[in-house]
Amino acid sequence: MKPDLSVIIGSLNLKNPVMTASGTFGYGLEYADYFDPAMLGGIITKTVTLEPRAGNRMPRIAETPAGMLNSIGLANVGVESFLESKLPELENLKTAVIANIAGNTVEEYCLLLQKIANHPRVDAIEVNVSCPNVEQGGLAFGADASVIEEIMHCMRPETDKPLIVKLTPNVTDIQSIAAAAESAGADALSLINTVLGMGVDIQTRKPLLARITGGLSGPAIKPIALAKVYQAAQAVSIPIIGLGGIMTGEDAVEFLIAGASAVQVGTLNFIQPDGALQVISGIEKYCIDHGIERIQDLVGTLAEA
Amino acid sequence: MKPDLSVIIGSLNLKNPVMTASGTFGYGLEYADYFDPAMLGGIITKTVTLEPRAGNRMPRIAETPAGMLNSIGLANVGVESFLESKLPELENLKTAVIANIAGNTVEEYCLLLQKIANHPRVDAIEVNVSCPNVEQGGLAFGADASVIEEIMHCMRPETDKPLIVKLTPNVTDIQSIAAAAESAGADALSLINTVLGMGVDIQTRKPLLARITGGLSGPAIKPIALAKVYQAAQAVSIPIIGLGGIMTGEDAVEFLIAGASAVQVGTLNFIQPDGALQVISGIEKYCIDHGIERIQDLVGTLAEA
Amino acid sequence: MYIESCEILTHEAITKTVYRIVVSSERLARECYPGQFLHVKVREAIDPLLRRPLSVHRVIPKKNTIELLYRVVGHGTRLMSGLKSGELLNVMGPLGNGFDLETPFDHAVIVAGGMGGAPVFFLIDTLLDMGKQVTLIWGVGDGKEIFGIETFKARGVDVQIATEDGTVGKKGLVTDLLIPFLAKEKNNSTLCGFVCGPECMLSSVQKLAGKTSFPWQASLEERMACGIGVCRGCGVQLRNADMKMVCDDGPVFNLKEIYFEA
Amino acid sequence: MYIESCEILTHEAITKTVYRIVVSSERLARECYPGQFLHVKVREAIDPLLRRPLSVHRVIPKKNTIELLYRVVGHGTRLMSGLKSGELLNVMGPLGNGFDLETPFDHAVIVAGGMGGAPVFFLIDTLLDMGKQVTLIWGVGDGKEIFGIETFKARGVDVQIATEDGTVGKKGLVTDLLIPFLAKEKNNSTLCGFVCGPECMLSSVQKLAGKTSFPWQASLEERMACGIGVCRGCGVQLRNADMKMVCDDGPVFNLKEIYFEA
Ligand SMILES: Cc1cc2nc3c(=O)[nH]c(=O)nc-3n(C[C@H](O)[C@H](O)[C@H](O)COP(=O)(O)OP(=O)(O)OC[C@H]3O[C@@H](n4cnc5c(N)ncnc54)[C@H](O)[C@@H]3O)c2cc1C
Ligand SMILES: Cc1cc2nc3c(=O)[nH]c(=O)nc-3n(C[C@H](O)[C@H](O)[C@H](O)COP(=O)(O)OP(=O)(O)OC[C@H]3O[C@@H](n4cnc5c(N)ncnc54)[C@H](O)[C@@H]3O)c2cc1C
Ligand SMILES: Cc1cc2nc3c(=O)[nH]c(=O)nc-3n(C[C@H](O)[C@H](O)[C@H](O)COP(=O)(O)O)c2cc1C
Ligand SMILES: Cc1cc2nc3c(=O)[nH]c(=O)nc-3n(C[C@H](O)[C@H](O)[C@H](O)COP(=O)(O)O)c2cc1C
Ligand code: FES
Ligand code: FES
Repeated sequence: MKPDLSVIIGSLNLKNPVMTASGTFGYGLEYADYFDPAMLGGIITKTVTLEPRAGNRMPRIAETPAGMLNSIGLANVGVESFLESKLPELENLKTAVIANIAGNTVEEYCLLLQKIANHPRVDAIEVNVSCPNVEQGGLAFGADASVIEEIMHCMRPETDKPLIVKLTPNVTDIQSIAAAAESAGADALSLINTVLGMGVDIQTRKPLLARITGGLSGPAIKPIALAKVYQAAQAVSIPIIGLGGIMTGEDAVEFLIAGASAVQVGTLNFIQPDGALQVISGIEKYCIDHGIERIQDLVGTLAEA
Repeated sequence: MKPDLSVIIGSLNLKNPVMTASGTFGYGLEYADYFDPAMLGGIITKTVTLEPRAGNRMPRIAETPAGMLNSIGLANVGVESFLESKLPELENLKTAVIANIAGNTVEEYCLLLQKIANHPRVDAIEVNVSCPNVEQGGLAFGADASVIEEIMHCMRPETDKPLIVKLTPNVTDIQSIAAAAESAGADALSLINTVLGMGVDIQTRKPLLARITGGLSGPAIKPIALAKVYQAAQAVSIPIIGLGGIMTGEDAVEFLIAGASAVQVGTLNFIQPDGALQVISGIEKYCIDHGIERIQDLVGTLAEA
Repeated sequence: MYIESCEILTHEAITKTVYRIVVSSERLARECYPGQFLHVKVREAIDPLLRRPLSVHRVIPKKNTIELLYRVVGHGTRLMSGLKSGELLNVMGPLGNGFDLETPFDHAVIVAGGMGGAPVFFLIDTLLDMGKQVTLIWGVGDGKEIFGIETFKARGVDVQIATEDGTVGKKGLVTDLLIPFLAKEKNNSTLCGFVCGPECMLSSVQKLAGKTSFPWQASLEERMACGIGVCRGCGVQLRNADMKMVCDDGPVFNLKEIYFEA
Repeated sequence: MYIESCEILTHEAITKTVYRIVVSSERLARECYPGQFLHVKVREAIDPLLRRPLSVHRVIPKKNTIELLYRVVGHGTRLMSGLKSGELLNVMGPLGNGFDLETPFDHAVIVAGGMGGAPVFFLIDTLLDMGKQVTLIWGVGDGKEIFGIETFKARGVDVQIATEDGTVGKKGLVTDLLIPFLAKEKNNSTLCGFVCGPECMLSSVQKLAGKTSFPWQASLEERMACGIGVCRGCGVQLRNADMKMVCDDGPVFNLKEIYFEA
């Protein structure tokens, strides 16, 4: 018997719990040569900003032990071009499309939301308050519960679509920030964005990234992500979308057990373009092997050691 | 020509910049079958507390991608037995011995310091305000600049020996905490202690660690440690001792360039008992290959990208 | 206590998941004693990061060879199973305190479950060389994992097999064989018990052992980092509330003193 | 644009640090064109995590083989050099936009430095098949890295070699050969320039190319994650302030449009 993999995030119905993470799957169709993106639970598009951005100076990616650093700096086509050329291409795609936005100021978040929220192809909005690679906003916003509240208070009245707040792990107390986002009206949380990291080229003594520090992603951060997801799940009752280092269905199941209702895969896409599908089938196999009929029965079922 | 590897940390002279990290090298002689510990720059003994501690429930270690989790919980012989049976064994050891202490309260830190500071075999004290695996103190202390100040204000008048404050990476703003430790009288900082992490056994749905979360160490955290060392080095002028994921001399050189005056190796000891020696010879080789005469000339020399 | 890169002489699958690897080391062949283990780096890489503890399965002193017997259960053992003869295996060891064979006894009853069979071969070889009488009660899930017992029988060992699938020996668990054995022998003070296997088996044997008047030695397993008592990761709780390290104080302990949660 | 696990047919060291690996793939042999690259997973493991971009060095369509030529420079290529024939190599590709050979020209001048020689072989094979005249100016540090040029000469290629150690050809840099060549040819509008090599070489050639009246195509290198334009990691700055992705918009660009910092 096939397990029921469907998931509900606020008013959003996902056919399965696996989405592709913002910044690692383009605007939705870039990987269409490798597999049909309609098979995903959902797609989270690259963060868009009010204006197009070229991003930071090169080099802006580097490899680390079981991980990678990036300081892309939200390179994106800008919200207008997103609305005009990117979203229409997804019109007939049979999966959820979640638009990810980031502003330099609280007002910009609001403006962005107003521009995209009514677009019929936007099924939900992920609010990126956690990019470590920009001068304004970004991580500094995400580390401050009161800024998150401000942003949410300004956005919440503008839309009934699910607002998912994407949190940074680079904070002392994830629980108070998660709770603040919930009480300010978030429908769900996604965590984690990348972990602040750095590398040095010892031959040239230059930092591996021109911007010196950047965001660490990939398997190396999985234990950190799991801890944050677990902690946040203890602090809020809205659904949590877990991500950080997921490479296999088994990894995804760890997040579900720790308290995530759904997951995202990021860096994996770069290494194995159809990796997200393998994550879905790995979850499915786990459910079959363990007699789990509905994936939701797995969520937050961490046993006592 | 042999490069000069010696390092000065406050009033402490180290023959080379490589020390073994607290909790990963016992009380100093456990690895003596594998190599002569006198070859190290220094030894940092396992954290001692006022009373002996058995530590947390099993399982309390687990492997993760390129890392390991531990929730040992400061299992140690207690300060009395440390003074009576452990330190005397090190009497003739020709390297620096740095005693690492942790208290449940500010007062306990003071008491511990009073007990050990005058012991002739204690060359410096590392103050562990960053253990993620204890109910009281630990990480919560290390995340709070004012608690660190309190501890330092109480300890500083008691000794002239170098006080090294060991910081946790699990904070929003390492710079303000580093600066607080400096202004409260720390002679040096060591960072990082482990990163909070977690894992799940998906067969049993139990957490990999009985205590659920624990501390992540090993190569996975190297980029995080480098970023914290770099950031702290921008905020203080006292020496920084860098650690986190160092496996080779090259890794150590990254920390030196990023701003550390010396380094510690932790998890590596478990995998390669004489790994610390290889780190020393790797640093030496780098210096020779790059014409660096004094290791101190390398510290904080990060170039522009 | 050294690190050594030993040449792999042969490496063969016993069943689909159980492998035997034979490495060459004059030093290890000389120094190892039964119940000790080697701490194995399955490859030079940061993943898997930690070493894997594996019991010394057998030592052939004349050939200067050491054998390990292991089951593929996860990432590390899966990679290990891909090693080829001629390659090097990096090991630390011998580590731990093995079985105490100085203690006075004439007859050893050895209870082994699953991969607990691994250290037992070295133990039996040694006991036979010492002229002891040996009873082996060995239980496995899959009868294919039973091997090498004809040689033991030929050397006079009383071999009793239990398999869960019933393909070899009695269908059932080791305790199904141990209970009748102890019914006769429980007050025989010339006996010494040895037990190696999963925790649930050790715990059932402990209950039975509690009613015997002879001593029992048990070999334990716990996740390990350092393997030499430094990291304090591999604790075992004793009934007197003491905590010991499996790697360093063990892996062999007095069965009756161990505290099992279940 | 697919992923494929290709069998390694041969794998040999050309010099101490340069290797040639020949893999079998009917699809790649059919689809690749000069200047494209494959994105290689050097082993199934989380370390190294990312794929490694390597140019298609040569295609032998009759044999359905693809060759890669690479230098061991770090962790990934070091591990790659340990692969044995018979093993599989997991590659994504062909990726990127290769050289534009549709553009009208009769005579190709190809400037290659170091491992920039890798894609040049496939380029020359193709140009010769198209009946074009070819001049190859190839510079390396160590003369041992020069190979295969006799075949090109036999097929009519004008081969000019510069080595820093002076063991083969002229002692010096490619520019030492390019300058005299351009002195004669810089206004020859039947020419097209191709250049592959390290950034410093591209930048020097750009200065010389600026004074020529014919077009130049340059193949660039930048660290890559996705290899297909998604991660936005591999940007190249153009003089008009645009940013392009090496993997997706390139790796071949109009040399004159590239902005070099130095
Ligand atoms: C003293 C001792 C002797 C042993 N002797 C043998 C033997 O002779 N043959 C044999 O097949 N197995 C033996 N084991 C168990 C063996 O160590 C594990 O099966 C092995 O470590 C699993 O590694 P993995 O990477 O395949 O599994 P994974 O589950 O991927 O390993 C993850 C982590 O858990 C640890 N781990 C997993 N299972 C165990 C276990 N049962 N005991 C200790 N650590 C574990 C691993 O070492 C690793 O650190 C022994 C264990 C100990 C402590
Ligand atoms: C389009 C393209 C084609 C290439 N073709 C060839 C070729 O045919 N032969 C050849 O020898 N080399 C080629 N290179 C360079 C080759 O990709 C690197 O030498 C290789 O990735 C180094 O990997 P490493 O793990 O050994 O080095 P490490 O330094 O350990 O690698 C660390 C990280 O940096 C990246 N990196 C390091 N050097 C380079 C580089 N020069 N360019 C891009 N990324 C780099 C790696 O991919 C990896 O992500 C090409 C690069 C590109 C972009
Ligand atoms: C190259 C790259 C670009 C990213 N860009 C974005 C982005 O634009 N917006 C965002 O919210 N997160 C971005 N992220 C973060 C990922 O969405 C994800 O949170 C993080 O990579 C952790 O997941 P992973 O380990 O599965 O990659 C980016 C990550 C990478 C590696
Ligand atoms: C098993 C284990 C025990 C540790 N015990 C202590 C401790 O008692 N006191 C302390 O200050 N740090 C302790 N640490 C942290 C290390 O000293 C070090 O900060 C951390 O492991 C990061 O370095 P690494 O990646 O080189 O291991 C422990 C780490 C491990 C893995
Ligand atoms: S494994 Fe480290 S104490 Fe036993
Ligand atoms: S490598 Fe990802 S955009 Fe080029």
